[in-house]
Amino acid sequence: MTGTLLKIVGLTKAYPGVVANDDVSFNIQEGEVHALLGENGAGKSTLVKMIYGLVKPDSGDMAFKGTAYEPSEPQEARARGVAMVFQHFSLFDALNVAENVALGMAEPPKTRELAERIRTVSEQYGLPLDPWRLVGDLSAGERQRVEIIRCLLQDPKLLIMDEPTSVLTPQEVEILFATLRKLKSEGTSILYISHKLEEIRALCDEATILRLGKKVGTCTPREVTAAQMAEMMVGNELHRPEREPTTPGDVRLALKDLSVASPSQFGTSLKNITLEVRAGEVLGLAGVAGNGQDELLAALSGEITNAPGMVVLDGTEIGAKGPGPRRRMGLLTGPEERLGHAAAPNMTLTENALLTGAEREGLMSNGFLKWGKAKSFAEAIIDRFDVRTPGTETVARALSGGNLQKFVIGREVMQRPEVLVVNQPTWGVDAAAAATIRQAILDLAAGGTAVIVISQDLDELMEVSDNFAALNEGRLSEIKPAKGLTMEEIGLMMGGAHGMEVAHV
Amino acid sequence: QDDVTKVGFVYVGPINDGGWTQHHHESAMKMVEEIGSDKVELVYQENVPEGPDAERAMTQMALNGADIIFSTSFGYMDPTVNVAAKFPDVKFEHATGYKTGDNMAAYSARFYEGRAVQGTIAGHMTKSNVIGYIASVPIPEVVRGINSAYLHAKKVNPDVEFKIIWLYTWMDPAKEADAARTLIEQGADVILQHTDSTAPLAAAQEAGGVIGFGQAGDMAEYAPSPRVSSIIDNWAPYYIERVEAVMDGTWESHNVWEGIDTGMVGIGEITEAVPEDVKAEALAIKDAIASGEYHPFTGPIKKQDGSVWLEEGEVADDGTLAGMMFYVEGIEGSVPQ
Amino acid sequence: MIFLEKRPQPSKTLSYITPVLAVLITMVAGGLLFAILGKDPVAAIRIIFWDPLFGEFAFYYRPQLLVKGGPLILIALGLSLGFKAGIWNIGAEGQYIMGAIAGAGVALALYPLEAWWIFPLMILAGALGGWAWAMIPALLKVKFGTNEILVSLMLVYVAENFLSAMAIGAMKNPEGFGFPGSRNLQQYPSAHNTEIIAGSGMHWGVAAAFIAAILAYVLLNRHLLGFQIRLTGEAPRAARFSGVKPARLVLFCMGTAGALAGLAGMFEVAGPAGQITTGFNVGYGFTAIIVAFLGRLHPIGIVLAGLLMALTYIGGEAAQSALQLPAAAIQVFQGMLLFFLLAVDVLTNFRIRITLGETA
Amino acid sequence: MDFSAINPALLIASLMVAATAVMIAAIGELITEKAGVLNLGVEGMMITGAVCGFAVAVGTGSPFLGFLAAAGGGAVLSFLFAVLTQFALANQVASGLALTLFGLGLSSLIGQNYVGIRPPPTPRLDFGPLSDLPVVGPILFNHDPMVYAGLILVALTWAFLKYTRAGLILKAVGENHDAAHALGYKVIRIRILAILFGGACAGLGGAYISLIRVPQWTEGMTGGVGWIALALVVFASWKPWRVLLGAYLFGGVTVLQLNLQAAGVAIPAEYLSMSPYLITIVVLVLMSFDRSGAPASLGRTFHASQ
Ligand SMILES: Nc1ncnc2c1ncn2[C@@H]1O[C@H](COP(=O)(O)OP(=O)(O)OP(=O)(O)O)[C@@H](O)[C@H]1O
Ligand SMILES: Nc1ncnc2c1ncn2[C@@H]1O[C@H](COP(=O)(O)OP(=O)(O)OP(=O)(O)O)[C@@H](O)[C@H]1O
Ligand SMILES: [Mg+2]
Ligand SMILES: [Mg+2]
Repeated sequence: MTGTLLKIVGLTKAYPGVVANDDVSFNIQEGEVHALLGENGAGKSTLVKMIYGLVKPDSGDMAFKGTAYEPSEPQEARARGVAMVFQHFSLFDALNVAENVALGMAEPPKTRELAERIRTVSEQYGLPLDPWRLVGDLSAGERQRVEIIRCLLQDPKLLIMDEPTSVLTPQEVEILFATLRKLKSEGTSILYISHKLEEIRALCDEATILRLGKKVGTCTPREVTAAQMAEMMVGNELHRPEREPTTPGDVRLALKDLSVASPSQFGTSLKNITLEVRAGEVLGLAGVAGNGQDELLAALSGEITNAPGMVVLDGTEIGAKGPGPRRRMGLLTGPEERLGHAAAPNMTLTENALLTGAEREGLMSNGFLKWGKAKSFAEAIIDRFDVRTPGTETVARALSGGNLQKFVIGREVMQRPEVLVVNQPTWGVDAAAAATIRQAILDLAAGGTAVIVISQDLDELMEVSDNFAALNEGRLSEIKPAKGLTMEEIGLMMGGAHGMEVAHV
Repeated sequence: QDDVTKVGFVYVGPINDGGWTQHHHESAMKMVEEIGSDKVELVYQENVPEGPDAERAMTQMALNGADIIFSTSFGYMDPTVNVAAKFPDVKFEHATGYKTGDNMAAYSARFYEGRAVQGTIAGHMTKSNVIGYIASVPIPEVVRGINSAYLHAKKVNPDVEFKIIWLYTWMDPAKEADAARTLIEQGADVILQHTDSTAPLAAAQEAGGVIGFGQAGDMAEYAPSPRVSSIIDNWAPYYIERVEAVMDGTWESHNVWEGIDTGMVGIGEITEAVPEDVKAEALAIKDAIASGEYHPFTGPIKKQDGSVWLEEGEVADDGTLAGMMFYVEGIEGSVPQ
Repeated sequence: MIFLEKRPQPSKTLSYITPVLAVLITMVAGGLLFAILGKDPVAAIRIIFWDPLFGEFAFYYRPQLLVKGGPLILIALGLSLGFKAGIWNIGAEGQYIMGAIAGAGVALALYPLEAWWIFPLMILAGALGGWAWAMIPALLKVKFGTNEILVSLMLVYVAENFLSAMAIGAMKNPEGFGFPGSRNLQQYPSAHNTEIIAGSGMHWGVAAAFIAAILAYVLLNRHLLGFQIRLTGEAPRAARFSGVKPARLVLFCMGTAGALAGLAGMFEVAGPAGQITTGFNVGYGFTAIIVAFLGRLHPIGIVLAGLLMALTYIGGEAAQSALQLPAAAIQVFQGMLLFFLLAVDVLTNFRIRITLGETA
Repeated sequence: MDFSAINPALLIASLMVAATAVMIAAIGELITEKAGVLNLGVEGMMITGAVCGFAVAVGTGSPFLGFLAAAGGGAVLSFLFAVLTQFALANQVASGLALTLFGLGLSSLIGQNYVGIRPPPTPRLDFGPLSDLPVVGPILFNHDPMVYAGLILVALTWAFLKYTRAGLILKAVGENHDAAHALGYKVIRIRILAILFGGACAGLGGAYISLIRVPQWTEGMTGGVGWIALALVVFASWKPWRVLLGAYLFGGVTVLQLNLQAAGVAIPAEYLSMSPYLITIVVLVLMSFDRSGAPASLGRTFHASQ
């Protein structure tokens, strides 16, 4: 370590009702991999956006290589040698890889030349990419390569990565780490955000921990345990959901050779998925984002209908039925996207309760709505799942992500489903809330419901599943009992390294 | 009780449309000028849609004390009837219709007389023997105009052929321009128009070697060529006469149809682009019509299907003319209906 | 620096205030416009907004507000359902025409038969005519994903041409001396849409508008279908998840809008207008779009907005003949109203923040 | 019936004229939509351009200045739309409709004193003897400058979108405004520029009608051409050359129906004159399968929190 690359002093940024960053100070050394830790909403993304010039701090100073650093726009940050891979990809589906890369550069070379450089650099770092392919056609892992290559082509001094591994298989994570280590050896500093503490221990030299916008501590990840770090983040001890062993009952839901074309241009079609879930069983489905999870949920919820015989619920063929009838029969689902899919952002919680509960909860008669009952139902969900909100007449988008997630999962759980399918039930939810949700899922299974949990969080899946499988490019791997699976095996089920190779270090 | 006579005008278009409405408005203003603005007050409303809105416009004028109201479009006929029934003390004058009442008169012009003059000039002037006719809305007045022009063109030039485009509008410069160009491309070198804008004249000028006529107004800015003459609506004498009749209490309902004789239909100056002999012939027809010695629809005339309409020397009666919805023999195509 | 900050929750109060605010701003801006045109702005605003309601001849104008507002309200109610669900039928003018043609067609076919059932049959035909015309863009959208905005609008031009064809052709009054235009239904008792109370302006179409407003209110506030409409507009994906069938909703919203527009046309042709003429349609179908937005797509709001818009027409005409204000000025005035409404609408969902001094 | 009277070369030449206004307006809208903005106010901007261009051309005697003013007028009107949708975050569909209603009113107000006046003529480009060549003469070498300007505009737009960095950024903004924002592009600013360009083109298209095609001013003289321009963009799948094709198709139908009528074809005129709209609908249906060029953010409101 030769010196301080970025010095951050007293950065503060307030949003209405929340101080996202409160007087945060720390330094990043040259050639250091620096971790930024914190719960959801702790202010990590806000902080790095300020470094990247996307958000203006209310107060505070930064110095880059000893000189004042006040980027007013990303171009300026890039010019100083700061590059960033975003938490939510900043890619353009309808443009090709080269065009996407060019858009992230100040003065891109001629397209042909750029394509050549993309090819060489991507191979050099073990992240091969075809510059002429449309980004929309790429897998999630490949899309991230585009983001990384875009950064690498600028020879960054500081590379910011906001939760890069949530979309990668374990094997891909290994390759990414090799790449990052190579970069580090070349003197590049890396600011690394992740919730996966073991990864942080494996990769990072230093860590800064945020809680509710404030810096609450630092540590050297190699020297502490993951549990210790977690406690620093949360501020108290975590409770793990418990489950009582159950014996699986009859088959409730069976998919037979389910094949479905994706409704969206750049989606993934499902190919010959066959599975069974029994009463009381939790089936965990892993997979990197974009491998058909959304399509599978839609095919089960009835948003996409399927050919006869492909979906069988309690012995009844339901392929042609839409969401309403399926719900009536006890097949309930919880999509990944809270705002806009599971809930309508500008509608009240009462109305959102009605969104799926109208029929099973008897919130209407002859098509006429019973607002009073709907309101009581919403109140019941709020009580049982500890949803923090001023009341049932609050609009969904006014709730924090975790609280809304509790509400929408609670809404399905409270309807006593026969079969429940949830996608990313704890995505973006803090640890305590996640525990509540997982516990509810387990309780439901204990009561005889068949549950499918689709998630990218392997720890979560290992915690709740009886059986385990992975989605990979729309296909389902073999289903195996969850107990005793190794990370290695899981990684292979998820499709291994998707054609990447370890960087030629 | 008040010494000023209030005269209302209801217009279908904007007062500066350069055509139908503008000429009514100009005539109205000439009427005010003639009688004196201390004695008459003019109120008007432009762009009044035909239908209930017209009824409201007239009611409003009547409520506000109008003594006589002129409604200047055919489509105002039934609304005028309705309002006239509600205000028996107010006089109503409806242009170009056929319904009248105790306090509602009808007036119209024999534009087909002007078409006879136009047809004569057109027949002589065409070299390609193709005459383009831009027709507006298929009503008897327009059909009369086509027939009259055709008969007189044919009379002086047996080889003429009429190409007719119906536009279903009284004024839409864009459509008129397109229609004129199409006719010219198909060989017409004389364009007759029954629509109100100057767009066809502009198209004629651009094409070169094509002549046309002013419609409703003089359109003198295109003289001497392509605009070689015009039919002018001149309502002023009528308006003066009728308003004065209201003032001295002699107003009575009637249904009149005036032409070149009273000056309601005027023939604009025939320019030097027209050879002297043609001009003389045209003027002779005009004078003959004005004096009553010649009627443009004088037999023998056959209908398009070859049946006899008027025997040798027979003159069309006003009743038939009022409902004329057929072409005379020799015109191709059919009247849209 | 001024910037917008999203409110955590849309402000209900402001959603009621903004239309009023828009009207006030429009009055000021309109006054300015009138002043530029050399007219007395105060007098103009008074003549437009005050005199028709409280002036000397209010006894005549008040019923006229209903006559003019009725069709606007009826059409706007139908449109608002679609607009709420993100379905953009802007061809109500064509549906209005087709409803009128269908309704009048029934009457003209039966003339001179007198029977009580003729008028009800015309109502049915009018609704059906508008509905069928709206089904064209609806079905094309459902089957092929064709853009309903453009198709419904193109169909306005087609309907206008068809109207001409009818007025000078099939429906022409055989006793009309060859002039375009049908028989006058006002003189055909069984087909005449009369005033329910003479002199009140309250003809059956106005009654239908008020009934439709009540039904729309119940639909939107109390019925699952209304909930689904709102849901689809707010979050189409959530709607599909909830079990809404988008295709059915498109057909329902477009169909209802078409039927109501058709009804408006039928009541107009059988009542105030009396006959099919080439110029029968006067733009109600387009003005209703302003009315729908001005009423915030809320049934009661639309009733008020329809009456307000009728006021600007009637007052505008009065201002034309009293001040010789050009007709176009009133059109600009109405356009401004919609503009300002859309502009101040931002306040419902956003707060304006003004930060002083330099931000870091 | 006399089809021999229809001269194909003249027909093609005049369809090129009939297509020019709608083509220029559609190219402007294409750029606007490529940036992710749906501006339904084309008709309003065209008519405003038509009157501004006319007034200035009459006032100065220069058609060139008239066209300049038309572009300016269209752009100024479109700026209102930009304010509504980009700053006040209003719904784009509603704002576009408002723009059309407002533009129609405003133009007739401005145009009051210009009815019936003759604008200064716009000379045709002089190609000397080339203009007299049979067939190719009238088609290629006998037009006013705006016909050629329209063709050049199509070519430039195509090249802009395909080869330039600015074009790439424009497409990026229309494709994913959040990502473009994250990369530091000024989404709002780029969109406003695109809206202004769309307005200017619509204004030019309108002035083409009032200064060359008719040439005259009357209220509402664009008569729905703006809506056809919007349909053309969809028809063209947001590809410039296809806009040209679509415009020629539409122009062809318009001109052909008049020719058929003059030639005495037995189809009633009112059905002939609805044909351009019917054909537009048919084409829209046929093209609704190809949304390949549709910008993914089209019509969506962008708001970056600070
Ligand atoms: N544009 C914004 N407007 C208002 N509030 C915001 C905005 N961006 C972030 N916030 C709020 O600021 C806080 C910090 O958010 P931030 O995205 O930085 O958290 P994070 O630590 O990155 O969380 P995660 O792990 O979920 O990515 C949160 O409460 C969030 O709701
Ligand atoms: N969308 C809704 N969500 C929750 N409750 C509702 C809803 N609509 C109506 N209610 C309940 O029904 C009661 C009466 O309904 P009403 O339609 O009068 O409500 P409102 O808010 O006044 O409607 P509007 O704003 O449409 O006039 C309200 O007090 C409310 O509790
Ligand atoms: Mg974050
Ligand atoms: Mg209420």
